[in-house]
Amino acid sequence: MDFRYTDEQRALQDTLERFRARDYGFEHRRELIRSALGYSLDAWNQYAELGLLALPIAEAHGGLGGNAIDVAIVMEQIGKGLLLEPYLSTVVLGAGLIAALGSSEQQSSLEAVAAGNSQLALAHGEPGARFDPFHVETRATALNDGWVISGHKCVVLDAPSADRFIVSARTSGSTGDESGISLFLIDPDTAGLSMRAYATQDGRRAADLRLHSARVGSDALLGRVGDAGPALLQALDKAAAALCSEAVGIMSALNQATVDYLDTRKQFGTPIGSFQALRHRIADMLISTEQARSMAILAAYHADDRDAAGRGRMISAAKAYIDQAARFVGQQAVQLHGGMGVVDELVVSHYFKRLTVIAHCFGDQDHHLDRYSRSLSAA
Amino acid sequence: MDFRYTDEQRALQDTLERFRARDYGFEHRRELIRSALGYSLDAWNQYAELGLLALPIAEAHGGLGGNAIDVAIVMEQIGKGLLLEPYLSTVVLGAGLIAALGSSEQQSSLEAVAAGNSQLALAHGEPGARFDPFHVETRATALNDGWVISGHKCVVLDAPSADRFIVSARTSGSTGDESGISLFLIDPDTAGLSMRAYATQDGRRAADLRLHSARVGSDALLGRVGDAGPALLQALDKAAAALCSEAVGIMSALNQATVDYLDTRKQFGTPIGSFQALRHRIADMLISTEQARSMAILAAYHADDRDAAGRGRMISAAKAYIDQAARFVGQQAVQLHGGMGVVDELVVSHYFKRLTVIAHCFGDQDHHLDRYSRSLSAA
Amino acid sequence: MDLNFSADEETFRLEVRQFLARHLPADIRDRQRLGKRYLAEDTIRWQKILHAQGWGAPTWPTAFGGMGWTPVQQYIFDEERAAAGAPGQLPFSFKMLAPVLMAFGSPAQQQYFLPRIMAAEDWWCQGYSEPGSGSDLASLKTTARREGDHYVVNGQKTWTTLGQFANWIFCLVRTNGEVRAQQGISFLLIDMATPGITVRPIVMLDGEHEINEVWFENVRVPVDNLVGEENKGWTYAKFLLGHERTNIAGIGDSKAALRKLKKIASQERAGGRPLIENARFRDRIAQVELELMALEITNLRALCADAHDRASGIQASILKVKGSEIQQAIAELQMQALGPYAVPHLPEALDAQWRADPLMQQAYADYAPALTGHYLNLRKTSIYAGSNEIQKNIIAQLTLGS
Amino acid sequence: MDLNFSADEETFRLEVRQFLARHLPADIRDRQRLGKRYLAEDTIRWQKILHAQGWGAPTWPTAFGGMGWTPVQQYIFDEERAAAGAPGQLPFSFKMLAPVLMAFGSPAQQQYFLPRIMAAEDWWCQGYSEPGSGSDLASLKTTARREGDHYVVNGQKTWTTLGQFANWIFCLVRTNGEVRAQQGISFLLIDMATPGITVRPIVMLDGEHEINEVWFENVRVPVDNLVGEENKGWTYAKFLLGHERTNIAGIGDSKAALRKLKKIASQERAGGRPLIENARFRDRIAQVELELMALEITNLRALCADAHDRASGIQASILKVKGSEIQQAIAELQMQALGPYAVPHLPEALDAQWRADPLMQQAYADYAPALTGHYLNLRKTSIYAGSNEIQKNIIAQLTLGS
Repeated sequence: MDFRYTDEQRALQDTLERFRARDYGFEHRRELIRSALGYSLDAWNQYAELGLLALPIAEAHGGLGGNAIDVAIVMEQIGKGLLLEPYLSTVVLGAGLIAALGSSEQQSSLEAVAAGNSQLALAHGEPGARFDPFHVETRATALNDGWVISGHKCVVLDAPSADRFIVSARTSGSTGDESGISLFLIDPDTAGLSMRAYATQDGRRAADLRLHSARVGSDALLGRVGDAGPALLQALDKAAAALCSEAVGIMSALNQATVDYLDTRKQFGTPIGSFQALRHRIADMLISTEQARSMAILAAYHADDRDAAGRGRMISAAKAYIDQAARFVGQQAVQLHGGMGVVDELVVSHYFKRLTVIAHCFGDQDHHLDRYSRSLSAA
Repeated sequence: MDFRYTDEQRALQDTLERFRARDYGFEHRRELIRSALGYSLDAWNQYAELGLLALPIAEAHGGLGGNAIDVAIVMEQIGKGLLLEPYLSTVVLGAGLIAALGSSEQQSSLEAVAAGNSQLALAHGEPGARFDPFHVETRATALNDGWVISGHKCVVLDAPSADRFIVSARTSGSTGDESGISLFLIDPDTAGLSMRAYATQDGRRAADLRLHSARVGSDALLGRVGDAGPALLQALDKAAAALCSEAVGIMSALNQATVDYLDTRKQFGTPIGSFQALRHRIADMLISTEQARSMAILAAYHADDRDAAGRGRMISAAKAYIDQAARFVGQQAVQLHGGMGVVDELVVSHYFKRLTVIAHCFGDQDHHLDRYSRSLSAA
Repeated sequence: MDLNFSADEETFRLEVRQFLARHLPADIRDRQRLGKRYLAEDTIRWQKILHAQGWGAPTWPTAFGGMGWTPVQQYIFDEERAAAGAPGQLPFSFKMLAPVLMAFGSPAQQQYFLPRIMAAEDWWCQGYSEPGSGSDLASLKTTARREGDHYVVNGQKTWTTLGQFANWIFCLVRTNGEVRAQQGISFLLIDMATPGITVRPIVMLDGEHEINEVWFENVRVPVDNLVGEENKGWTYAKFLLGHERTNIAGIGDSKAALRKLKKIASQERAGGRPLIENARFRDRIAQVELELMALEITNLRALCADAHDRASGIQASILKVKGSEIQQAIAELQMQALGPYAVPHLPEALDAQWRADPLMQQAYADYAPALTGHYLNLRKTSIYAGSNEIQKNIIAQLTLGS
Repeated sequence: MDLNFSADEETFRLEVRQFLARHLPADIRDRQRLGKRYLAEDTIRWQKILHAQGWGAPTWPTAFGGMGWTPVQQYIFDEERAAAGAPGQLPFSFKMLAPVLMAFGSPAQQQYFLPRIMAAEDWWCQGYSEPGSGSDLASLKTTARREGDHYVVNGQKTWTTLGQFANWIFCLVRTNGEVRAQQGISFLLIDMATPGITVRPIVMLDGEHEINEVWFENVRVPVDNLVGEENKGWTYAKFLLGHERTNIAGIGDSKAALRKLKKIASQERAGGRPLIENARFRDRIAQVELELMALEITNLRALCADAHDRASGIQASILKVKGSEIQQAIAELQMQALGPYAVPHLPEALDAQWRADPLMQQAYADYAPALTGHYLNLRKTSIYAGSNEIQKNIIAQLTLGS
């Protein structure tokens, strides 16, 4: 039993804290949000130089062989700094799936990811799927020496800037089956693929994709036909775990911002931080955040587990708990800031919006509570 | 739209308030709890004199023809005074069912109820039934000119002092069916009927009953064979509505007691009622109680409705809401009293225990939330 | 006790409903229903229609052109208004300024301003809060210095809702800095066209422009625009705040929002079935519906109580706290019902003329674009009009003393 | 980072588990499991067994006869203890008095009293709170007047848990009334057999006798029984309260209680099926299980942090607040699982020798009689040992300052 970070992990954390403070101020971030790309290519290149993009990729594939704890450290800092770059999409999901399933040729493309030269997006969710990981209605049919794919993929995070999509499609079975799902690496300019890009509520970018008989070659298939379910599920679990750490980073930053505000803001001649009802609210926020931090640790620790049932229990426990805690902390941070909590010009509303989006990505509270709760009567 | 009580209703309320203050002090109540009977026969006779026992009985049957609003007024005072007499069992449930279903001969027995000379208990619940009103496994079989009844009735409120039980039994159909349930008026000394009496957590009395081929005559049947379901359901709804009013009476009394305590009790040299966190707690308790009061009004207003679906929606809405509110108010009243909240010698813990028992009678929060919630997708 | 509306009240409801069905323009109704971006024009058009009907000021006494409706009739009107999807009337004009003018304004002020409000000729905004003076309003710093028959106003107001559309602003200003904070405040009416006034937008967390800062630099206001007496403004301010809280529960709007939530939950799908059949989500709807049922009765109890009971601050504070919590809870469930589609932010979809994108059309319902922003926006309801913490202070004060 | 216990820790766990399986008397285990009425004899018997094993004081330093177990080992021991159904050790003796004696007691006091605690020869109770001095402990009024080589003690203590079984009491007494409240307090050890001491039961809301009032009337206490220096008692008191909060989270007990809850929910039936298959009830279990999972990690993080971090008051306060809330929530669900059978009150069923009533036997499970009383009783956990409000004051104080 040991909760300490390694020396390397502490160094990683320190580096990212310095990076945030130096290169990612709030005003700079606002400009990035307004830019066409929506994030900083400079920052992305720095991620590459710092080794963040190679971090969880196995050493055999040119990565640093880091684990989910390392990713959690990065994600917590991404949360604190509200960093906009597509780290989760490219590194955790995209590279993670290629590393898990790819042929050696496909794996070799991970070097470009590590170098900052390739960005990926997972096109998996579908209308009506809500958060069911196996609700895939998009169809891929073998034709000659390739595949024809048709379907609708919704809210594909970071799609507008990706140079390759990983698209899930059903090659057999029915909607909801774990088996029969295949993954395909697809170029954005593939004929038959159209994209509707948009911003997200937290100022990032996403898109809906339509595939109308989009044709891809046989080399687009990632892994064996119909076998992607388990790897996909683990990738989604890893993404949920990563969001847990990001949320905890945000929650601690929000607590700090709120404490600072209560110390500064005066009403009736005294700092509002002297009012006991608000003091107890802060105490409740800190308690929630400490508990959420424990759950994020648990999620990160189990995200690399291969056993889907045990892993899923822990990931869902954490995401359900943290979505709830983040909702409380986010709403209360806004409330305690009063009018200043609901305006665009302070960072507090941006943290709040990011928490709101996190709660709707890779399974919301109800989805994960359901998954966890079902495991109780099965046990 | 008019929320005013009639002059008669106001007089009823005033009378009961005086009665509580004069004749039902806390120490007197403690003695009653310790007595063999568990309540006051004197008080019961006063109920009769005041007309409380005849109140909701139709004038045609010698009653006063009052409605559920009148009963609500009585129940609120019963709550405030923690009165121990079997009003709900005898008047609301027992007399209500006889009035709804009884033959003219059976109806004539209501005069004894109104005079304070007869006390009734509804023996309906069964092990495993939880709060399903139609989960009746007790069987009644016609034999010669009467019935043979076997089964187990659990937590029959006020059974030890009742001179007649109203026992539900299945004469046809299967467990859970609304149809096929019959009611029987049974003497406690009927052969084959045995009783295990006990106290309840709030210091009242109840019992489990076993019927082993208990034989009763044909005149024991209340209403038509197999047809008691709807009247039983309404009686249970009326009981739930009555408990809502009782709970609201308790909650307002608890709020008053807590406000008084906070005004008196000093720590660190000031009344603890000056601490803002506790002040906001009181505000939350008052808000919950006002909302609960609105729901109790709604429940009382609809308790006499014959339409089961509409009535059930309102009753379940109220009981689900009030159980939740009562839990909050009860727990917080104890908490704010500190150590004095968890001892037997102050009334606060007795109010709290009564609220705890109310939450487990005639459907708990989950039962009623489920009933209400199902009506949403049916709508 | 009778929880049914009387026959007269039901007749009245029918009359209101028929009027709304006949006169509410379809384009206004649809924008309301879909949560499109706020259009000042909708409010003005609708007010003119009401005025033409003779219903320009349902909440005012007859002496000032109101209809003398009972509180219950006003409640019914608002419920039907919300159900039909008509805009509410401008609270700053009708619920805040007007009662102050009626009680404390000069006959000239009453005769000039009140009819113009009813006819939608003037649009009033509120100059109360300042940076640093929110809940502690009496600490305000904007000054009005008397110079002949004018006041010269300098300072800054903030949180001025819809100020970008207003041609008049009512302001609390400090006319005496020598006395206790509450005693040196006056209540001024200021034409927004006066030189020296600058309105600057404040962008809200949903990215929309709804509130403003208003700057005053040597703004000359005729002394005729003083309401009541100089330095008595705090009395009028408190009177206004009392009126601000009438109908604060927003039952009609919340009932409409709850119906919309159920519609959304019937349309969105989970596990191949309508979301409303998911017991966990349905329970969440049920919980907020119970709160709303209770609050509706609490509100009606307050309306039906005699005037003395109704004035009790506790009831108004309960309505404010619970009303805002319910609004927020419904908006949150509406957003959650969207699942992943809560994430897109399409501000262009809030424009009246926007039509759903062909690519997303089938999946992304017409109600979807507005919901997350609406959730974010409504965080304000537990903050404004006396934050819920202030309301609980009031309840405790009235119950426990100080 | 490694969330697995080390091989050594797992070996240790196995050793503890085997010891418990071999040495915990079945009758004690069954009484614990069924929540029977508290038997002092169980605590004493079990302490003697632990002592015989050499495990009489797992939490003490080796210098005083402890085993030098790491915090994680102590945690494992307590978890296995709770899982097996063994009684906890008396907190008043082991967690409160003993650390004070070790830090501030004279060698004679240490050598006399500590071994007697381990051997279950003495039973200590606590004389801290007084009527009127709860959270504001320093306002205590019980006096100790020096007369030669004795103190003469007069006053009243209250909330003295299990005082009816104790032969010794440690007391905070006022030895100087002239100085600031905190500066005139001393820490005395008092033999309960001394003339002038009266113990009166306080009946709790569950009808049980667990706490007491202790009255002192001219009780003569040898000055040798003063701990540390006269008038320095407040320092020792605060030191003690810090130790009271170690292992305050009660993870082991809550994990055992949660397992019991699941067992109950599997046995009780709803709609003809096990209650645990009812999604709404199962969700409630899931929610509290998540809280407990989180708190277990929070607790282990605190145990594994270095001594400086561990001393942080925030962590101890979090463990107290959440630990008590979880205990209460589990007890409430256990009660709710009973449905209508939460209502009967059968105090006789709490006696060790009680056997289920034949009439109710099949329906009324052996675990049922204790559950509602247990729920009622546990309301105390958010009140005692520094109420949860006090804990939040502490958290805010350490975060926001005063």
